[in-house]
Amino acid sequence: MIKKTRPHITQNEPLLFEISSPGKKGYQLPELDVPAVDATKALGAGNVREQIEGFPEVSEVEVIRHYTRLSTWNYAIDLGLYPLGSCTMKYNPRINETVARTEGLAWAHPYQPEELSQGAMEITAVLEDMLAEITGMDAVTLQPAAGAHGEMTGIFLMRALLQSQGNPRKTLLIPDSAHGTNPATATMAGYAVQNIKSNDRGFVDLDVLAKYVTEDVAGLMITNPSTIGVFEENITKITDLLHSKGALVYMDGANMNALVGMARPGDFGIDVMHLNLHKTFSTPHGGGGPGAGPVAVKKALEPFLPTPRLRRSQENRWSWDYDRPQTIGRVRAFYGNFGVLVRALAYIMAHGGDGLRRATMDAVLNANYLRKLLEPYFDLPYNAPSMHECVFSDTRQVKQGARTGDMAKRLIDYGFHPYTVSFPLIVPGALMIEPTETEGKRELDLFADALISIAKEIEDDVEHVLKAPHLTRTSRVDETAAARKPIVRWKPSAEA
Amino acid sequence: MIKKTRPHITQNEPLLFEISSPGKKGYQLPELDVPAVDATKALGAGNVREQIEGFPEVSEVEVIRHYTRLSTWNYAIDLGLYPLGSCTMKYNPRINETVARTEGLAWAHPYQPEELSQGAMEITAVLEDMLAEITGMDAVTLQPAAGAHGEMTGIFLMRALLQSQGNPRKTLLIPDSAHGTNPATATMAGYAVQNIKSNDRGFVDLDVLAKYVTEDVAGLMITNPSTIGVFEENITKITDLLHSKGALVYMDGANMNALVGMARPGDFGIDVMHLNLHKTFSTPHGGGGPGAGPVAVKKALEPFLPTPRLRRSQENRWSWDYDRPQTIGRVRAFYGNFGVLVRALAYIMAHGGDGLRRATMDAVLNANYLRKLLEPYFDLPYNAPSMHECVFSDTRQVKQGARTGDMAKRLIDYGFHPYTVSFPLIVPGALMIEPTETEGKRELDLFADALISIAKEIEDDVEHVLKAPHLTRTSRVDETAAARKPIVRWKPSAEA
Amino acid sequence: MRYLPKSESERREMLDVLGLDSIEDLFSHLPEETKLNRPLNIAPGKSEYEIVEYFRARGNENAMNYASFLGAGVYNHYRPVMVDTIVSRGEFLTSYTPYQAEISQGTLTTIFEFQTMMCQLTGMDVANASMYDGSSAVPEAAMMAVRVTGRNRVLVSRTVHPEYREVLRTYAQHQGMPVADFGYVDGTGAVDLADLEAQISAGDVAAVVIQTPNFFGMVEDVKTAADLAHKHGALLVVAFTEAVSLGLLAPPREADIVAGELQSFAISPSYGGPYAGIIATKEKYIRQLPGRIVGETKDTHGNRAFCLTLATREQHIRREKATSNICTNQALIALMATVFMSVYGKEGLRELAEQNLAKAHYLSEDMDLRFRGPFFNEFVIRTEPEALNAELLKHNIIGGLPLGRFYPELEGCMLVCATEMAKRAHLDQFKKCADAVGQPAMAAARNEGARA
Amino acid sequence: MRYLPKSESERREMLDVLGLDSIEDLFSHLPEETKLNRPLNIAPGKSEYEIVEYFRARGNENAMNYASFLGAGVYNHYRPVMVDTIVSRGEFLTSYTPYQAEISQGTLTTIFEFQTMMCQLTGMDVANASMYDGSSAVPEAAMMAVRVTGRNRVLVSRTVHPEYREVLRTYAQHQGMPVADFGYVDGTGAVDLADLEAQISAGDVAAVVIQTPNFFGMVEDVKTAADLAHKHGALLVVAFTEAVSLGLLAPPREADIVAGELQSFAISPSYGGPYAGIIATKEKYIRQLPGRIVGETKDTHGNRAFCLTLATREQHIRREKATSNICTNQALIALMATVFMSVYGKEGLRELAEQNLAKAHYLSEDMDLRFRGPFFNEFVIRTEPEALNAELLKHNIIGGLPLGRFYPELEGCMLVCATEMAKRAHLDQFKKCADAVGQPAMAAARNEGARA
Ligand SMILES: Cc1ncc(COP(=O)(O)O)c(C=O)c1O
Ligand SMILES: Cc1ncc(COP(=O)(O)O)c(C=O)c1O
Repeated sequence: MIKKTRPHITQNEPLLFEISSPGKKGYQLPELDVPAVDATKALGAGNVREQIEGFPEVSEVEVIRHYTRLSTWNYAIDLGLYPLGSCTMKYNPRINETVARTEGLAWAHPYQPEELSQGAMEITAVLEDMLAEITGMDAVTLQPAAGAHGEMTGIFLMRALLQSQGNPRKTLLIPDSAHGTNPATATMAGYAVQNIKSNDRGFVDLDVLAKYVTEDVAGLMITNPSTIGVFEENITKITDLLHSKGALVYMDGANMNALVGMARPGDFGIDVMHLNLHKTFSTPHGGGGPGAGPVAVKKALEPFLPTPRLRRSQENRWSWDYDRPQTIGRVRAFYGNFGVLVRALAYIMAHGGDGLRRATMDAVLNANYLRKLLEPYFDLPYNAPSMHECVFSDTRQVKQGARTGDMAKRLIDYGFHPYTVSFPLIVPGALMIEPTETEGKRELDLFADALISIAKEIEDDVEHVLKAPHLTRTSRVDETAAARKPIVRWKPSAEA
Repeated sequence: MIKKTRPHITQNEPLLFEISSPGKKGYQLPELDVPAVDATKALGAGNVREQIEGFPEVSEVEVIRHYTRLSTWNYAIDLGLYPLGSCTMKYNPRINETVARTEGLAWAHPYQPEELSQGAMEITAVLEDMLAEITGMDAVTLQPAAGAHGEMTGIFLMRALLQSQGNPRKTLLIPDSAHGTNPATATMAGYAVQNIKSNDRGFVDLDVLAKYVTEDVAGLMITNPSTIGVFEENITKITDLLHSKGALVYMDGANMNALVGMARPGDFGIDVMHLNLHKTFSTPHGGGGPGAGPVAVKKALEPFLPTPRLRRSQENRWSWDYDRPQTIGRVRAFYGNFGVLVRALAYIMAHGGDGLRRATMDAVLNANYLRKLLEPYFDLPYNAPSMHECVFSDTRQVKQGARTGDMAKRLIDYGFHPYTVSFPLIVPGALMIEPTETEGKRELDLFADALISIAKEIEDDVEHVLKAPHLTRTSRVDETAAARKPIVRWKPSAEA
Repeated sequence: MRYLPKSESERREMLDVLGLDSIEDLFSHLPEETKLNRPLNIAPGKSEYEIVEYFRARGNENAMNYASFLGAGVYNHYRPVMVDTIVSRGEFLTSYTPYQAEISQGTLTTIFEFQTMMCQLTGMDVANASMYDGSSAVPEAAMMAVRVTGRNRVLVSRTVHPEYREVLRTYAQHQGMPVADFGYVDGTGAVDLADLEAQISAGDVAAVVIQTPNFFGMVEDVKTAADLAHKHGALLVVAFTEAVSLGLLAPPREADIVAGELQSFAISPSYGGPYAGIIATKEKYIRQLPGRIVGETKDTHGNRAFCLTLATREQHIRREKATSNICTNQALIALMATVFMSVYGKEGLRELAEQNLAKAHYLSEDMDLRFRGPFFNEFVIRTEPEALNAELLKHNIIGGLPLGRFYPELEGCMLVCATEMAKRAHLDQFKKCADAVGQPAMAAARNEGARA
Repeated sequence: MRYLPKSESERREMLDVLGLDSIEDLFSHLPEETKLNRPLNIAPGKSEYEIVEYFRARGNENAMNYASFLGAGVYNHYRPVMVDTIVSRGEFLTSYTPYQAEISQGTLTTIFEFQTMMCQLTGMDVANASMYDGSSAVPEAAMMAVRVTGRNRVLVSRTVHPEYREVLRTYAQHQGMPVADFGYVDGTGAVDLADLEAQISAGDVAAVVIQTPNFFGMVEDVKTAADLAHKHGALLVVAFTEAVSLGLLAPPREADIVAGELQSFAISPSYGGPYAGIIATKEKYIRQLPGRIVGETKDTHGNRAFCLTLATREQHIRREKATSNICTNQALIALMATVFMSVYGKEGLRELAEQNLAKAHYLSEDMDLRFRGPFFNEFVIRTEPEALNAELLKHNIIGGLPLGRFYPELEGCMLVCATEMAKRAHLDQFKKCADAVGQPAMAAARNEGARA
């Protein structure tokens, strides 16, 4: 029984280009208070464009209706549970949106005089300190724009340290449960990838690992808790092993929501790691970004951090230090996704140290509660204790003809965003469920009910599940057709 | 064929009280920086309450989900045409919301020193001037909170003037097409109501009127354009007639959207009138309010205006003048719905004089366009030229068993908010349609299509129309049951 | 013009359908003498940027970055961000009164919740869904009492907000509803029950109106006032201006009608409005309530649903016989209050009230209090009001309200308010300035000394 | 804690289901040495009010109420209110990457519109749906060129934003992708085609990277650069930092890849980010594009629908063979740009660009311009940068960027930008100050004079 949704009318809406008509206006500029300039004269005729072919012309009311209508076609955290495993889709406090728009912050130009940027620099410095405290690391750069960007930065840092010791080495070891960004990053850093098979409990196999750790190995990229949501029981042995061979350990911090306030990577031997502020620290995903991927390092790696670095004078004034001879260089212009950093700091301030710990505890409680409720109905391929997420396999349902992707689509009818489908790769047909701490018992119970009900539907009427979703304005979308002959921009129908 | 909507899942949501659980919190206060006070000691035990029985306890994420989910059950201007006749549901520019939240305005206390309120007073003064210019009147009070409040103010002003001339008189003449607030206001002002029947073209019948205008008549409350959207062709004769008997003419300005920039009540003999800033001047209706109902008067009525009045010193400083011996008194605390006034002024500034006129022209164009498209299908009881709205009757459809209310409900399935149903009372089964100027041709065409399609449905399958709406999450609501045994507050089910 | 969603060619197409040359033709039937034959004398349309700058400039001419000790019916409370987040959703902001229940369940549900919370807070059985403000809710409540009792006179305490009393008089003037004030006890600033008893005994009293906490911040004894009113067949109307007090104070259960102002519930002061008033009452008087009421019902599928109800009280049905002429109300502002109550909840509202109590009582220590008795977050001190306020302004503090303006006998007194927003540093600064300025007597003595 | 939607009793119920005593039990399996056995050294949680105050205080430590002539990759343009109105809707703000197309059509449709408008603006066939920013889009574009051409070298003009060039070097360092600069013509500030030709002739060049308007504000000759690149089998990558210029300037159609920054499209400067980068290219290179791409398709009922497509380029499918490691991008910021483009539209974007042109050219009159040639809204003047900026600060004006920092040979030069936000009074003030300060030579002379 579907308890959580009822169908309701939603407005159709054409593309912006299809409601455009010449001469409609959504803007007005102030009257020009200087003489107009003849563009052809100023720029040369060849440099001046014709009108922008096909560009929309709509009025203000059409703009707001267009996007408001479109918005009603989306699911969102603000509407309900969004249990995408590995994505940590938690509540995005609105106060953070407000403070990020504080005038002196939102309108600060990155090149305005340092004397007139002290507030922004202070925020940056405070956040660096707090992230160092949370991770147990020695220094933090806030420059990377997202997790993958942080990975690149972190691996470059490792490489720079090894290089400074005379040999950057050749290979990065990456467990087969890792996220795709890990191997992709290795390539960008000029490293070969050696996959490490997980053992049958989902952990890195120490013996297997030991075989691969040679003098050619630059390091290990590990995710802890791993992508199946378990804490690597041998983590200190693993880091010791790598260190004993002069290699370093990078931690993908995507799953820090399981650890904040409870355990610190710096304390279990991690050399460098990134955080996803858009996961653990609640900055909004916004349909795909922006994020921020700060990188935290141990002392030995600090000299290599991207420039510029913050420096505090004796008079307690901040300045940017560009004179860092060993730096790997910038990974982006300016100082990072500052607006995202503001939101993350506001989040940390709201929780405080104790609140962060309690958030972690609730996140882990929620995942284990769901695991407990769902275990009778779904196959749990790895039964090591779960942290912030739990991963089931569709093996039982596949026997009746429905895969994880089908159940995911049917969940939509039940009023939920699906879990992460088919990742991590080590789980056949994975259902990767991460509720986060910002879900109450009621929403979790409804979710478990829904999945259990779907499991029953599969026994009774698998076809119904295979054709889901049934209650959305857009039924199952043909992704194959989209990729076969890509249409990636609108064209007027005459042209088409 | 329904072109404008498709059904989509929407989230169910219990009442706040039903998701409450003891100890959940959505708030945090700053730590108290003064000693706590024992309430029982400070206030006396008898003055301190027990806990607030039944009051909700929910967290922040539940609050945002609760209201976000509920919001998706609403129709709104931002979603499409809202053609409620007499309501002037036009686009509400978002810039107005921004400026109303300007810190120095939103946080101004009404009793803060006048020296520190000059900006607010200036805004008030400028708006008074602009409204006087738009209406052609001599003075304006911004104190009334809505149209009906303005009516009360205006009729009190008339009464005060008549009283000062020695006789407040007994009766107000009100055309039978008037809005319900008109007669209700008359009662509050201690006047008897004499209804005036409209003639068969929908106008005030001069001969009939002449019969009623006696020395007992305080005045006429007229709506121009009238509620059937026609401009009183004899308006100057009417006002002359009243004036010749020492009576005054009040104009209900709800329909000023048909006149702004084209004609001014002050120029056709109106003595006092109100404006609905939440109609003509685009301040948002917000599900029922707030509004503002400024009253504009001719010179003779000025001495009676509510206190305080703005006064400008020789040094160009504003102050509030409380010393107005002939005033009718305050109609509310402080100076009016200032935040609404700010929005209205921003609207006027955005349009400018010329823009306001063009808005009026588009409003009238839209109404006439719809009238033209719909005329073949619906009965038009009064065929005088339409201004900003057009009013049809359901007489043809009633013969097939469907009334205006049924067609209204069916319109919902087609993705539109219904027109105003069954008002004005002089039209049997009225469909009162006011598109406003902020609708484009596309939306109007879709609306006409929808109504025409419904007219055809009535011929083919009237039952389907009678049971509408079919596509909403809530089907037709039993209003009779609600009134029969009113349940107007939630109670815990144990109590129920 | 950016608010007009039409291109010239679309206008042309529409005119063609109408068989017209120009839009002006649609106005040709207006009698010539009614037409405005010149452009409006209003400057050309402005860009967003210019509009934002204009209002910013005006805002900057008002007080900016001042601490404030003003209350007197308008209170400086924190507005949780959630409030604007929710009322800014177009679905709430840009919808009309929920006449069409099937596509207005969002608004209707929030109103039902609002009504419920109002009852829980006030101890009444039913509440309407907003009046213009507290000041107009009071006369509407008095008019209700007149309808219920069939009597005409209204007695109102002088401790009710002076502007509310003015509004009451304005509303009453043509309704055959004489309004008289009764006094307060000089020592306590609370209603003078003896005066009330004397006046009520004259008979024909429909309503006795008091306010708690009253205009001086003092907590009134509702029960005793109610007993007295009821003994004489009148209804007791209890007004409130400081809704936060309801988090801590016993609700006015003994009242027959409660009429109040919700500005304290996340509604910005906004130079006096828009705010939201409410009237709550006993079940038995529901058909005399003015304004909107939402009721629970079902849809044809048996789902719970809400709709506007008891419309036969209202002007659009009853016309000259309606309970009130009110139509547009303060729905969105009431929604702000609803969200505020949701965010604070049971514990939060109490803690908030306790903080207000603590701040005001801290401030009151060692002050020369004009009245003795329980007060919430406002109180009256003896001082030289103008001198003190001038002194405070030097510290970017807006002081309290000099009371001589409304109460000649309280010349030399000031109404002071401290909410949870008052910081200790400002409280201490206030005390320091008050000390320095002293009371009129002391100041006079000082002047004497100086002259000698 | 207000972000945790559970009461203690609910936690207890859940623990009971799990058969546990306390939540801590769920962490008991963590090896003892990994556990943090002390509280985090972070202050207790703060209220909203305190958080707002903290960030306000920090904001007030930054420049407030200054006019500014800074550009250099970050431009001061008006942000239409519509932008935040729309991106603040929870449905856009709090959704994830639109993997589940059936409940993400809102986001997917806006991205499709974004891609279309990017193509219309740049003259390219296809565009991705955002890179982190312009500076990281440039190296990603170069990497694309490497994949397309099978060559390795990258030549980048010194007129490309210096920080973009730094980022390019960082990205390139371990990818066997040598990067070399080529120069600009001293008189025009435009790319030195002779130097480019000399360097490209050495062979193996995958990409030539230029920027227009370039870092000095000068409009580059894209066609000639393209011809040269193509003649030598390289791709031309054209970067842009000032998207508003595309309203007026001929689109870089001759480029093979366009990599740019959209900050000018209603994205607040925000001390350097978040912004949004894009890459657009020819149809034939689509499978080498990094980042998200949305494509049109149908649902099972034949309705038009959109979905993420060509995922086989991406890291989650291709892992170490992916086109890039990018995953999270700048979707919401790209939505800001999309709304901006919708609001301004065809005529608006042109008028906006014309206003920028007019303001900058007005400012440039009578100035000592370092370069001669067409420029858009930025240009380089000879002056004493530090002295001029100090002088301007006295008038609450933030001046331009002293170029010596990035170009030693341009010591004594300043990059100045004027957008539609620059008011004439500020422009005139700038000129006055620049006049007063004069050029280094003049200043030196003045000093000489003073010494004599
Ligand atoms: C485990 C893991 N690693 C890395 C990433 C990449 O982070 P980002 O998307 O911020 O680049 C993600 C998230 O998408 C992830 O879940
Ligand atoms: C013709 C007419 N008169 C008066 C009113 C009353 O105005 P308000 O609702 O602002 O009190 C209305 C609107 O509801 C109306 O349409």
